[in-house]
Amino acid sequence: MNLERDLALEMLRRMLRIRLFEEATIELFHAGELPAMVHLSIGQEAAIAGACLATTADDYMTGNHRSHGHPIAKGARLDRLMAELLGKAGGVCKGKGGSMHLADFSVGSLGESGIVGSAIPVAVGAGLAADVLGNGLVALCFFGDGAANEGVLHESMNLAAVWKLPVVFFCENNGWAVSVRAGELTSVEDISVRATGYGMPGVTVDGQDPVATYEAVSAAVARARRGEGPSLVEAKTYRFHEHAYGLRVKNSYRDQSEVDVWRQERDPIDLFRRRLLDEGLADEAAVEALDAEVRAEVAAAVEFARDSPYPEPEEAYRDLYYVEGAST
Amino acid sequence: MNLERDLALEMLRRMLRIRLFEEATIELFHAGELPAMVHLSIGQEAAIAGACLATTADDYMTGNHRSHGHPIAKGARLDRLMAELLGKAGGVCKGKGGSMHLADFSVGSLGESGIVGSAIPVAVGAGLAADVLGNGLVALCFFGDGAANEGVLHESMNLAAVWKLPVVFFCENNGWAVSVRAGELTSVEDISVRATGYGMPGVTVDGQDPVATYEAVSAAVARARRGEGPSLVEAKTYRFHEHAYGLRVKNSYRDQSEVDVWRQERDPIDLFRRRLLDEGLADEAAVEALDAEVRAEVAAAVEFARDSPYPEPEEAYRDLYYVEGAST
Amino acid sequence: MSTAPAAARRAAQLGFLQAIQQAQHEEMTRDERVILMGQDLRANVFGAAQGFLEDFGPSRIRDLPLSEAASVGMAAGAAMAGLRPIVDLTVASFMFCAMDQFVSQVAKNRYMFGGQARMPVVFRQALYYHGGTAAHHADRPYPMFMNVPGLKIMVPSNGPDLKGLLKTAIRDDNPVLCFEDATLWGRRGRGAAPEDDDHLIPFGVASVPREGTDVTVIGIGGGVRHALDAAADLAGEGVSVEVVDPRTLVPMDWPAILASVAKTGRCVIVDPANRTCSAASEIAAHLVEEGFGSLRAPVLRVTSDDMHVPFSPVLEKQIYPSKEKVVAAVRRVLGVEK
Amino acid sequence: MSTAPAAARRAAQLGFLQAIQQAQHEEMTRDERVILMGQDLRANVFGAAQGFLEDFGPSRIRDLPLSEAASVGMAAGAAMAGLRPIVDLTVASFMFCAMDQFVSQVAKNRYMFGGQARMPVVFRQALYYHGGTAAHHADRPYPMFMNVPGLKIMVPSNGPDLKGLLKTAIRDDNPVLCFEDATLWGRRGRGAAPEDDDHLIPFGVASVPREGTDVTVIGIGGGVRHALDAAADLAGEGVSVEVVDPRTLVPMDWPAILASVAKTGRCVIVDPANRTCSAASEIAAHLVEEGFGSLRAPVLRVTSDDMHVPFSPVLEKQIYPSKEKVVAAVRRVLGVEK
Ligand SMILES: Cc1ncc(C[n+]2csc(CCOP(=O)(O)OP(=O)(O)O)c2C)c(N)n1
Ligand SMILES: Cc1ncc(C[n+]2csc(CCOP(=O)(O)OP(=O)(O)O)c2C)c(N)n1
Ligand SMILES: [Mg+2]
Ligand SMILES: [Mg+2]
Repeated sequence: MNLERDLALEMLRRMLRIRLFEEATIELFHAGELPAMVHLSIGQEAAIAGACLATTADDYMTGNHRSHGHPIAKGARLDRLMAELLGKAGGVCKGKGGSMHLADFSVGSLGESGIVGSAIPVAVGAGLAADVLGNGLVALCFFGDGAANEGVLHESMNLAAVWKLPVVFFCENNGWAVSVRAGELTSVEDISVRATGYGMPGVTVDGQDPVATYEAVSAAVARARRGEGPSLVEAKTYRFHEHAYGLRVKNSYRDQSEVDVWRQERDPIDLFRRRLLDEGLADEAAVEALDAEVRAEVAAAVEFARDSPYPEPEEAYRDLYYVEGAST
Repeated sequence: MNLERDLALEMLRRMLRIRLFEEATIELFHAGELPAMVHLSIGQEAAIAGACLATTADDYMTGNHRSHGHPIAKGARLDRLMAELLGKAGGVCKGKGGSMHLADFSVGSLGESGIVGSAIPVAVGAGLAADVLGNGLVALCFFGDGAANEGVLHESMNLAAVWKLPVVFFCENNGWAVSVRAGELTSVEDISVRATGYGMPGVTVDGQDPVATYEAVSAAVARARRGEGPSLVEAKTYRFHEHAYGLRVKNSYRDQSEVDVWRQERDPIDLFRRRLLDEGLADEAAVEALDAEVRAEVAAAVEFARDSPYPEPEEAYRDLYYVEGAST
Repeated sequence: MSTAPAAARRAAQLGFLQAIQQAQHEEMTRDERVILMGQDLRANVFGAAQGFLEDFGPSRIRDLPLSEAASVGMAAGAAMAGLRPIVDLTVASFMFCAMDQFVSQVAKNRYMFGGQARMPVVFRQALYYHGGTAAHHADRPYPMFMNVPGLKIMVPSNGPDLKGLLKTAIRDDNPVLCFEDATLWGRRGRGAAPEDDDHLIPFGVASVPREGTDVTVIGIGGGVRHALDAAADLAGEGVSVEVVDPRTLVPMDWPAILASVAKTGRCVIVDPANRTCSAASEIAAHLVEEGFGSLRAPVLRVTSDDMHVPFSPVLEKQIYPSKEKVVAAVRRVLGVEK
Repeated sequence: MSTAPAAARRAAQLGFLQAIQQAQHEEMTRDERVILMGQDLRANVFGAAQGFLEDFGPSRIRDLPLSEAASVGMAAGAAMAGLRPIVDLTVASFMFCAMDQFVSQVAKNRYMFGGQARMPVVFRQALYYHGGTAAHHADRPYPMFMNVPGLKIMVPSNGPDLKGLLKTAIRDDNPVLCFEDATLWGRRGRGAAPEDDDHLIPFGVASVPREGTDVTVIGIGGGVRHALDAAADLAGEGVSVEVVDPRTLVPMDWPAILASVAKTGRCVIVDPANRTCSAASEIAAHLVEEGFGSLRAPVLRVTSDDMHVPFSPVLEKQIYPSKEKVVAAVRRVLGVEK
């Protein structure tokens, strides 16, 4: 692909938004300001940003517990996401969802599920709505290598395939499901081969390269918008931190050297920044400026979140049902 | 395959046992003696008999609502099966299971499930037990083309594959799930291709030929006993009667001509009988004798079932829990 | 007697399947966003979707594969993205296959996302007991769903209520589970056809199909029939039974229930669900908590026994509530042992 | 004060994770057919399987993929074919993914097959509420399973009970669901370590951790702590509270519960489950049915509110039972309003 400058910078921006947002959460964790552990997408930014950039802000999206990166890359406001992580009233879910369950309907994010795999058919439903309403939207469905063993994925892929729904199944294969290596409890090396069982295209791409992901998902999105049905795209990537930041797994399960190699040689942001400079798509100054911009945005988000009040106790008793005329 | 006479006659016998048993249930239905509708395997006898003959009576087996053929072909006593269909005390499940839920532990049948697909992981569990106990047994798992869309199949195939369990997944693809043609809501033409997604062998055979099924399942069983893991075998077959005998589907969904062609040209028993005669494996007299034997067995089963008393009312309150020392 | 008046009476009586057919047809005509999905729907196996494919087309009338979890989750997603799906799950026992989707997506999404989601979706399923289908098709699991916040639950006892509640459900922006007691499919579930074309029944409003003064009998679904039959019998003995039909279990019309028991001082609850943690348990618990002062006798539950449903017809019937069991319970709370 | 006595006291106290570790280790040593499976078990993420892989080998200690339905059904099949599996499902909320397998296979098979099957299988899962994990990890769904015949259900309130009940469960030929209240994982769930190596506690036998005469407070799981704390506070006011811990919900020790309420005439039930159709509802319903004559006051339920669990720490705590709520309920049934 002949990478355009604007697109390239936007890719970098979205990756940085994820990275710096999550680095800020690490600081908040150590400062004792986070009420719960967070599942970080650091290391997986290229896969996420590439996929989301291939859709528009109107397109739908669902995902799982490792939920920050998706809405960030979809274009959500960082401040309301950060406030959500702190359990504040200004949070995008009013403090009721928390880190694993970010949803931002304003950018098409229909929500992430702490029950792994459970939001997969929800994306198919969004695709069904797009199909029936004929509005040309697509649904992007994020799930992990571990989630690929949940039965509901199989049902969802079959359904989307037989009805030719505009859905892109996107697997972030980060090599591990908590402590279990993907190859150990998942019967195939490439999850994309499961597409064969549903008569849909399946492809595996380098998840450390946002361009590779972007291209594969763009093709899948185009196919979906043409009414030709779903696709499965798998991005091979890696999680740099522990399953959840702050979790202490009793028996170590992966070698530190494996982590080190990925961090040093396969950091998606380092790789892409270098590529931009190498290919002359941006100079140091432009990259620095972008970095500064995002840093400022994240800092403002943290400030917003800190300043946001905690919800009133009664908030716990709202939103169970939609009530005509009640303020939301 | 060079078909041996004994095996060939046994194939015919088991197919006839299913056919004649079920034809007897049709008579009982019209005589008003059946308490409920029955799901008949007529037309699918070759697939079932071929698969079961590739296992021993000790090997495990599970299946679904279309449940008569499986235990019959596995070698179960017909009389207790027939009594079960009539809800009698002498039934194999004491009248508590009924037509959709036959189980006969004495021939390895761990039970059929009225919840379609639900017994699939149960077969995997039997395979797990065989693996842990090292007793060399295998588990044969029957399911239909419709059941192939249940998520639990996917989970079960993955689990059996990663643990290399001695399981044979056997799909009776009879072309229809109630009123829906397999190709309409199942995203692939051959369900066996789904094996690819689990890294196991998958093969489709002619389900009207017991020898083809027998050979495919024998290979899968041998592989399983060698500790090399599961396989998926799909038999293309056809159901000759309505989804359930006695059910009146309001809108017709399949052409009578389609049914007629299968009945006239693809009846597994006709085809196999002709083959036996053609290949000189049996003469008319031997075939007639076999037919008479099975007819007598079925007649005796009907008599046994009719003579068997209904269970005492208290029977409804037994067997919920195993109670040490209580009579079963 | 000629058959003409019988036929006319019958035409003015609405049964379960007609009620469903009418409610769905009217609401689909009224609102294009309403779609209907179900297994074997187009072939009309269950008999309540005659002509729908012709009238509304293949995009809005869809057959579902055997994939209950994805079907339910898909409906939730479609609802959040602008449709108003009705899913016909046929038999309530199949809901277990989709339990996570009901709990984690359908019931929780709106709350967890701070009110961003609206979830206008209706799930319909028959309580298919008492038909010789054995334990895998005969569950009556609505009490399990009552334990899950965020769902609305209706268990109508007659055709007109079914129609009016179902129409309300389809217009509701919250998820509704509609349990259809199959013992009411025939004659027993018929009732006077509503005159009004826009016949809507609000949720959370009980009906009192029979007034009385001595004892309140609360019926759920098919339990209402047993209550009415028992009341008729007991009237002959001079016992005045008030029959209350909550119609929706979530929300429950507590004021109506408490008011009736305040009047009679005695209560029997007839619930086809398994006894432990049944809807009857909840009503009894609520009564002893909020209506203790009015209670003059134990609150008795007439429920199914805590057993699976046996296949054999000689075994099955005894485990369910019956008129006879209701009569016996009423006598017990009245202290009239025979 | 030196730390030595504290450490000794601590060693003589059995916590939840130790109890599980010991019960499983002892039973796996005793019977080779017992196997243990769970997600992330080998890495010992939840902390109760230290050294098991080394001691029992990879055939008997297995990590499970994210496939809850197949895991549960597989365990059922393995049990019917001669093993005695323990499945660690980690968090109770994940059970919904396997609901059909629990209901249709685990609970029903023995009955439907006329007693041919034995189902010696234990499913363990934490009630992981009150930890800031929000609604998808914080369910307390045991009442839903109480509505399903054929399962046994334990909800221990302290380490020694957990150990003794779990050992009994592993030796039982019926399926057992073991719910582990995670609010008891730390200090609060500790108790005197049992002396006996073959410490077995029978199912269906309640314990009475505190005797009293004025009011019975029945606690379930973590509810027992609140009951005991409230009892201690109320003792200072001269109120004598009897605390009853059923320990197993199926079977329930009805004689013990009825006997206690017969003595006190008053009852409060503390149940961390959602209120509607809770275990507390069942107990209240049973009391008004079978113990009406002894009741001198309304039976009150102190449960979680019928809400999903909100994430924010400022929102979460208020929806659960607490000592304060128990005290208030006891005062209400005593007619002592403050
Ligand atoms: C249904 C369900 N089962 C188990 C868990 C516990 N759990 C949370 S994340 C996780 C691993 C998920 O792995 P993967 O899908 O690869 O996502 P990743 O964490 O690697 O991003 C597990 C087992 C859960 N939350 N939901
Ligand atoms: C979980 C579940 N969903 C739906 C049904 C209703 N049902 C019974 S059989 C059947 C079709 C099954 O098709 P298939 O698996 O191909 O088996 P076949 O009847 O063709 O032998 C359906 C939808 C059921 N019993 N269980
Ligand atoms: Mg992963
Ligand atoms: Mg079929």
